[in-house]
Amino acid sequence: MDLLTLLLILDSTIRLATPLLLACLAGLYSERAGIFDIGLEGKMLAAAFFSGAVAYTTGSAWLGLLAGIGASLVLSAVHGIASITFRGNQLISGVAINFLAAGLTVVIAQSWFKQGGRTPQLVGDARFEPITLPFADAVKDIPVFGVVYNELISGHTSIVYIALLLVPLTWILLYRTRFGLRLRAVGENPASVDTAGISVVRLRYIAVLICGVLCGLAGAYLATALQAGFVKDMSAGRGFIALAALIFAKWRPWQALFACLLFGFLQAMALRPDVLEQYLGFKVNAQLLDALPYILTVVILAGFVGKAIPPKAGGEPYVKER
Amino acid sequence: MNELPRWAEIILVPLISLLLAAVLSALVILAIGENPISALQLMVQGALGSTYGWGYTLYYATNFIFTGLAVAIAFHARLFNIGGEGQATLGGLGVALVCVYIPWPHWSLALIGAMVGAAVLGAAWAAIPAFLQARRGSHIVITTIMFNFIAAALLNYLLIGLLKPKGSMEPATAKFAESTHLPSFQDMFSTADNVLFRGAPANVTFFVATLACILVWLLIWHTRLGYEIRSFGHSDSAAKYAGISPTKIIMITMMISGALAGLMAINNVMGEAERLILGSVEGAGFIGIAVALMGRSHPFGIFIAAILFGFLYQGGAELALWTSIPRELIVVIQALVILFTGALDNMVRMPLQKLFSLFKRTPVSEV
Amino acid sequence: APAVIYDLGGKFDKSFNESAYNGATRWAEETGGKFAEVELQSDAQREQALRRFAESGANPIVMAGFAFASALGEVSADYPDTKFVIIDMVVDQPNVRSIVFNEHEGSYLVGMMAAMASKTNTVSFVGGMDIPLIRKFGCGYAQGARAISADVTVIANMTGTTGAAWNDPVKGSELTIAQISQGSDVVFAAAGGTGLGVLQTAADKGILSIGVDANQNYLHPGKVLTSMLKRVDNAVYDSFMNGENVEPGINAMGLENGGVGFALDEHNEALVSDEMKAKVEEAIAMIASGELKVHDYTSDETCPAIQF
Amino acid sequence: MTTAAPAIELVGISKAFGSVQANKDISIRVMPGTIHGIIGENGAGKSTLMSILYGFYKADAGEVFIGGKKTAIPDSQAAIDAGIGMVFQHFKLVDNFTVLENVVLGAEEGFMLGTSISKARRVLKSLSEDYGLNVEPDAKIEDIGVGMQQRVEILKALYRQADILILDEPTGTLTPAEADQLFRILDRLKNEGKTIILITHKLREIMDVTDTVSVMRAGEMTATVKTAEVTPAELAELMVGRKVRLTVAKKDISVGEKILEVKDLSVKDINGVERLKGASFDVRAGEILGIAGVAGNGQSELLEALGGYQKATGSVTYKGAAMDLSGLVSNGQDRRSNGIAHVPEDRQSEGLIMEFMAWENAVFGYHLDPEFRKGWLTDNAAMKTDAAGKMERFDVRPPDPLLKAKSFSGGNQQKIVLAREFERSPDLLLIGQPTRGVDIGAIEFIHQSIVELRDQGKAILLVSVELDEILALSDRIAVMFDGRIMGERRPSETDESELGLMMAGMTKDVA
Ligand SMILES: Nc1ncnc2c1ncn2[C@@H]1O[C@H](COP(=O)(O)OP(=O)(O)OP(=O)(O)O)[C@@H](O)[C@H]1O
Ligand SMILES: Nc1ncnc2c1ncn2[C@@H]1O[C@H](COP(=O)(O)OP(=O)(O)OP(=O)(O)O)[C@@H](O)[C@H]1O
Ligand SMILES: [Mg+2]
Ligand SMILES: [Mg+2]
Repeated sequence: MDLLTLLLILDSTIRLATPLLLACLAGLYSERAGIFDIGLEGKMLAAAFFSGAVAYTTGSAWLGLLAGIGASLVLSAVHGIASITFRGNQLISGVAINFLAAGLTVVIAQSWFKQGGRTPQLVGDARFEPITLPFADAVKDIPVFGVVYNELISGHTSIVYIALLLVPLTWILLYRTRFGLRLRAVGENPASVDTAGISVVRLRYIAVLICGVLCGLAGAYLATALQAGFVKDMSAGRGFIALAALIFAKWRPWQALFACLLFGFLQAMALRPDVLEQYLGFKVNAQLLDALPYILTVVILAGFVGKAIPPKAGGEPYVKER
Repeated sequence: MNELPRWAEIILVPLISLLLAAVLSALVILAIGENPISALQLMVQGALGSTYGWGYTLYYATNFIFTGLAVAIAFHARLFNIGGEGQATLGGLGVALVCVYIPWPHWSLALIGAMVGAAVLGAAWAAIPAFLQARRGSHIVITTIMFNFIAAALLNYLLIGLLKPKGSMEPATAKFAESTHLPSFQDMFSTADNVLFRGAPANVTFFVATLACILVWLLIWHTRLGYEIRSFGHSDSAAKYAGISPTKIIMITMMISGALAGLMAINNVMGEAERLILGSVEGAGFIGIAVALMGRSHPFGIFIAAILFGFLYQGGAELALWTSIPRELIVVIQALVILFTGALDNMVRMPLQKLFSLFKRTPVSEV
Repeated sequence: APAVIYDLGGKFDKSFNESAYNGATRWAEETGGKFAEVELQSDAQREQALRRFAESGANPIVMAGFAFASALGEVSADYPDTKFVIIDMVVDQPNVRSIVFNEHEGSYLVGMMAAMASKTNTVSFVGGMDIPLIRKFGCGYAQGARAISADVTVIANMTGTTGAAWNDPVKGSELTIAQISQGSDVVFAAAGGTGLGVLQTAADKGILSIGVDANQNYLHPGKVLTSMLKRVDNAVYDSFMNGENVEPGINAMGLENGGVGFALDEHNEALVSDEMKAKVEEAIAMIASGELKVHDYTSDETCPAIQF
Repeated sequence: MTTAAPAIELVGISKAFGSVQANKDISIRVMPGTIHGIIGENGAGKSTLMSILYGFYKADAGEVFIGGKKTAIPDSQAAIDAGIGMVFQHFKLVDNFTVLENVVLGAEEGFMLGTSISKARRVLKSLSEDYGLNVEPDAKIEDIGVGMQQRVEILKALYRQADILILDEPTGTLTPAEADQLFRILDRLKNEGKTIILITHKLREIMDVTDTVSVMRAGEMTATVKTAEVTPAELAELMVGRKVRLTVAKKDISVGEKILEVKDLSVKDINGVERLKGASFDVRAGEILGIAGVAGNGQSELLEALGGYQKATGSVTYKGAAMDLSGLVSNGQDRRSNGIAHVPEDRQSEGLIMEFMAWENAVFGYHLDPEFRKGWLTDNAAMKTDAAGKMERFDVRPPDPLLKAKSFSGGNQQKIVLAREFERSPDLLLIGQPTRGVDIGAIEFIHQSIVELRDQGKAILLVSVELDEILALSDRIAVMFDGRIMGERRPSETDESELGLMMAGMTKDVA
């Protein structure tokens, strides 16, 4: 494969992996704290709509981002109330949130913009523009390094860089700070946290809200960076792929990055059947490529490639008094 | 916590949850500048005001009975089957294979054949996640979600390839032969001078679904298998002690669940579309979750809840047709029903428990 | 009263459905009449929508999209007194008028313009759902490009194989980027809502794009070379005008009767050179006269100019 | 000594869980620098009371004074701030964390972990040395034994500089030697001026280590006395509310043929750890073989393997025929149909389905029997009649087959299980912890039923952690330690101290 084609595919991989990564990290915070979240998809979708709508209305991508995070946070709060305060079934709450977002975004979009459930196209400052990193132009003629820097590393929107930075940040937070220790503990054995004098409820709410913020970023990225506006169902199953990546990564940040890049790469390859055919020598079925992340996840879950052990207290409400 | 009386648990809690969902939905309608009262009138008129409306309401309800039963039976074994969508998709494939490739002499035989095809493929699609749960401990919720996507990709592959008649634009099979056409309510109930259920898709499958409710009820509460399923659902450690094999129960329950979800296809694929198109399940697998939660996993409750959701679907379609309220409103209502009856039921139950303990201060038998 | 049913993309898709909507509103403005309309949200609604409109006495009922064919086949016989108009597909029934377009002819024209505008001698095509109808666009486009330059590279990609392919701008955008990397500097999108992503990306990346169905030049002024017009609006307008008297049968709308064409307005004036105009006008004349025959992919599911 | 303020004073504490009144208007004072025992039967409310003091549960009413000062304890943080540490009955440790991480959890200094961990390492080292509590700071909890885990819990409290240490049944899972070591540590802590509350229901421990003792019964505090001024018999009477008689009348009958013969039975758990290591013994018709041992030494695995739902290796012969040890759950059905009954150790999670009604529970395990079947369907009416009869005969109160199992008290729940298993008149009865959490009246009834069955010439394998029970019922006693049978004794030839040694793995007797 020539370098340029490879770079372009990797470039596209990064773009497509970013929303997965943000949602995956979002899920990581929540599930590490013991709150399962299959509502990543819904939160992302809600954030995509509100960021698109507000960015269009105000002309500012940043305000859009805030609105997207806000919308995602509202759904997170619903999930928190259902699964933490009222000790409801976390899976069912997640399902409900996905439907809520799928329905509400269209209903509101239709009544707001009357464009069949989409927002108008975003232009100018209403979108996140790619950032050219320093010296990208200067080094672009240097073989390999320069090209890689210019084509692959430089030229993404700020959210992409935020997402990538979040990986080491999450790692440090999780394994090197007080907060991370408590977060991991509450997902393994909430009673240990409780008897250590820390509020389980507060800790779990914080985790769920962080999850909301990150899903908000993911959604805003879809509508205001990757695309120029919201269209109905634009999350298109990314929340579930993120969930798959989270399992694939065994709930760890660096592995999450690799899983998301892998799934992003698969998506990017699915867009380049020509390249695949050229290098593999046969036509790869498009549906197979679409389904590959899901199949891989099932294989991982089945324990054929390492065992994915979820946080022990995950999915169970913390009940002291029966 | 004090337990609620049975009737309150079965009727009051779901009813209040439903009411909450309805109130919130009304607020949504208000917020988009429409009148909830007239919207409701329109829905009632459109869904229940004519045999035509009923024909659609019951058609949707038939789908939801099947998927609701599917989710419910899995709930009894404490398994959460989110894979109804994929299983019903595969059920559709089963129906299509049976109807396209086998020349049937009469619809009744075709129906039986299609039921077998739908049930077998639906069960097979549930069997893999079930096996992985039973033997490898993979979380069934995640695997069934993944299998929904895989089913969609598989069907997509087949419908643009093997199963698509040449020259067709759509990813769909050919129309099924005339001899496989199921009698619709119109065929069954119309007289020469009084056409009832004109053009509505409700068909004989509705009675199959009703029968399925009765059979599932018998299965759960009047058979040894049902006893074992419930035992396992309440306590897997106790089930093991009693000589009930978890693997067997997980496999059988999920396969029954998948078969029920798959059976939905005789309604929508064989009874209505009379060919298999992509995305024919249309979320019914997920609505089954709402229906099972509403119906408290009891076949009778599911029957009622399915009709309620049938009403919502048909009424919602009417809204979309005659007002500017988009059809997605029913998705919102569905979400709220799932939220309140499934995830926030303690929010409803806790105050009720307080209320009831005010009236009845005698504790449980102190012997 | 007449009624129109839009397909899944919704009436404001800036493309096919919107074109139908424009035709209907033009009729309403001119005649002061009222019409019923509905945007489909799912495949299963097709038959229901048809029946409800027929029951309520709407006549004629116009539906935009090939996917109605099977539902219409069911319904039309039940309402023999109602006239139905289906766009993009042929349904052979006594009360149905089928309007099809010679998209390959319009696509041929924009293919010529693309080849002339291209500096890299590479042009590309992004289709929506991979169906013969869309290949018909792509095939016409490739033929037009080849007519200008025999060695032009034409890249064609389809977005997907399901209805979702009409509404996936992200994928449209990524496909465009991939095509740019392969050298394309003019991209033609025949992909419904997905096309918006294509046009957006083309504008972002500084290459030219070609819109479809409606005039999409205004979306990115100065960056959309032209739009392949498919006068769905005219089809709807005419049907509404004829009212209950629309004539059943097949109606092919091609270059000769203004059914297809290319868009020229203030937004793309600067992009379309006189030479382009001349060549295209010449081709129009030749096609209209039958002197030049553009191959229709759907006629035999092959294309002489490109492999899909 | 001056009249110092009590280290702890609880006044009028009440707490209800739903309809269960776990604590009723309890008051108690504990003086600083003493070890105070709390004794009471299972379910008396001991843990609840201490959990309230530690802020784990919120009391419905009552006040807490620490060092004479009224202190509100809304949560555990408040308790920790007041200098209270607690070692729970079920440890509150994070299994996949290291010892250090568990110790610093909640007591970190500053946002970054690094400094807390290195400080904790130092402190832990010196604490360990001071009190002889050696633990490996970097070991994961899941890799260390219960004894070590308990020391981690104690270190957690000491690290937080607790002056008041509460231990809830600390010896339940310890061997006598480990228990002795624990008591030595407690003694040291006491001498340093710390106040210790020790919950137990073992009279001997109370007598040995405490200065004062409170007795709880059915949620109430029945007495607080100086340990030196009370005899064990008096304590026992206070505990159960009447005189205790722990002897059971047994007929002398001759033992019959070998019913069960176990050779080299071994069981590995899911992690591949061997829990049962080649146990061999036999049980004859007309005798009770008692298996004594500290909980967690392989008894549960033994019962599960014999009950047919745990994979095992070795050989087991029942009435001369080899038993299938593959652990296929269907084995359980075969055993039942061959006359093996099993009363499991844990009625709540194995013996009964709490959400099922009594009649459904009364056929649990025997639900495939033809008598409960009508064609394809179950004969629910027959099951109900059958259940009503059993409940009548076993004096289950209330005798209502339509009540859910969870609404019966512990003793009555156990009677439902016993009725179900005994009424089959099994040839072999496997019975684990028959009287755990059951009050004295029911204990007598249960013991009598077991002996009656033996008198009918049935073989009985009795597993219990209560030495008294083993001594009272068994014809022969086998002691288990670390998955092995340490030896066999006749009750007449042995005593508690010898058995206690064997339970700790110390014996010259080679099995
Ligand atoms: N979290 C809880 N929810 C509901 N009921 C509880 C809870 N904890 C204890 N109970 C009930 O309160 C009563 C007292 O229980 P507690 O655990 O305090 O007894 P205990 O004296 O510590 O017994 P044991 O010796 O078995 O540990 C029991 O009836 C028990 O079932
Ligand atoms: N988990 C529970 N859920 C509901 N009710 C319970 C629960 N546990 C106990 N109860 C109720 O609390 C009451 C007291 O239970 P507990 O087991 O403490 O009884 P007990 O006094 O020890 O009786 P017994 O001597 O028969 O063991 C019972 O009558 C029972 O109805
Ligand atoms: Mg206790
Ligand atoms: Mg008790």
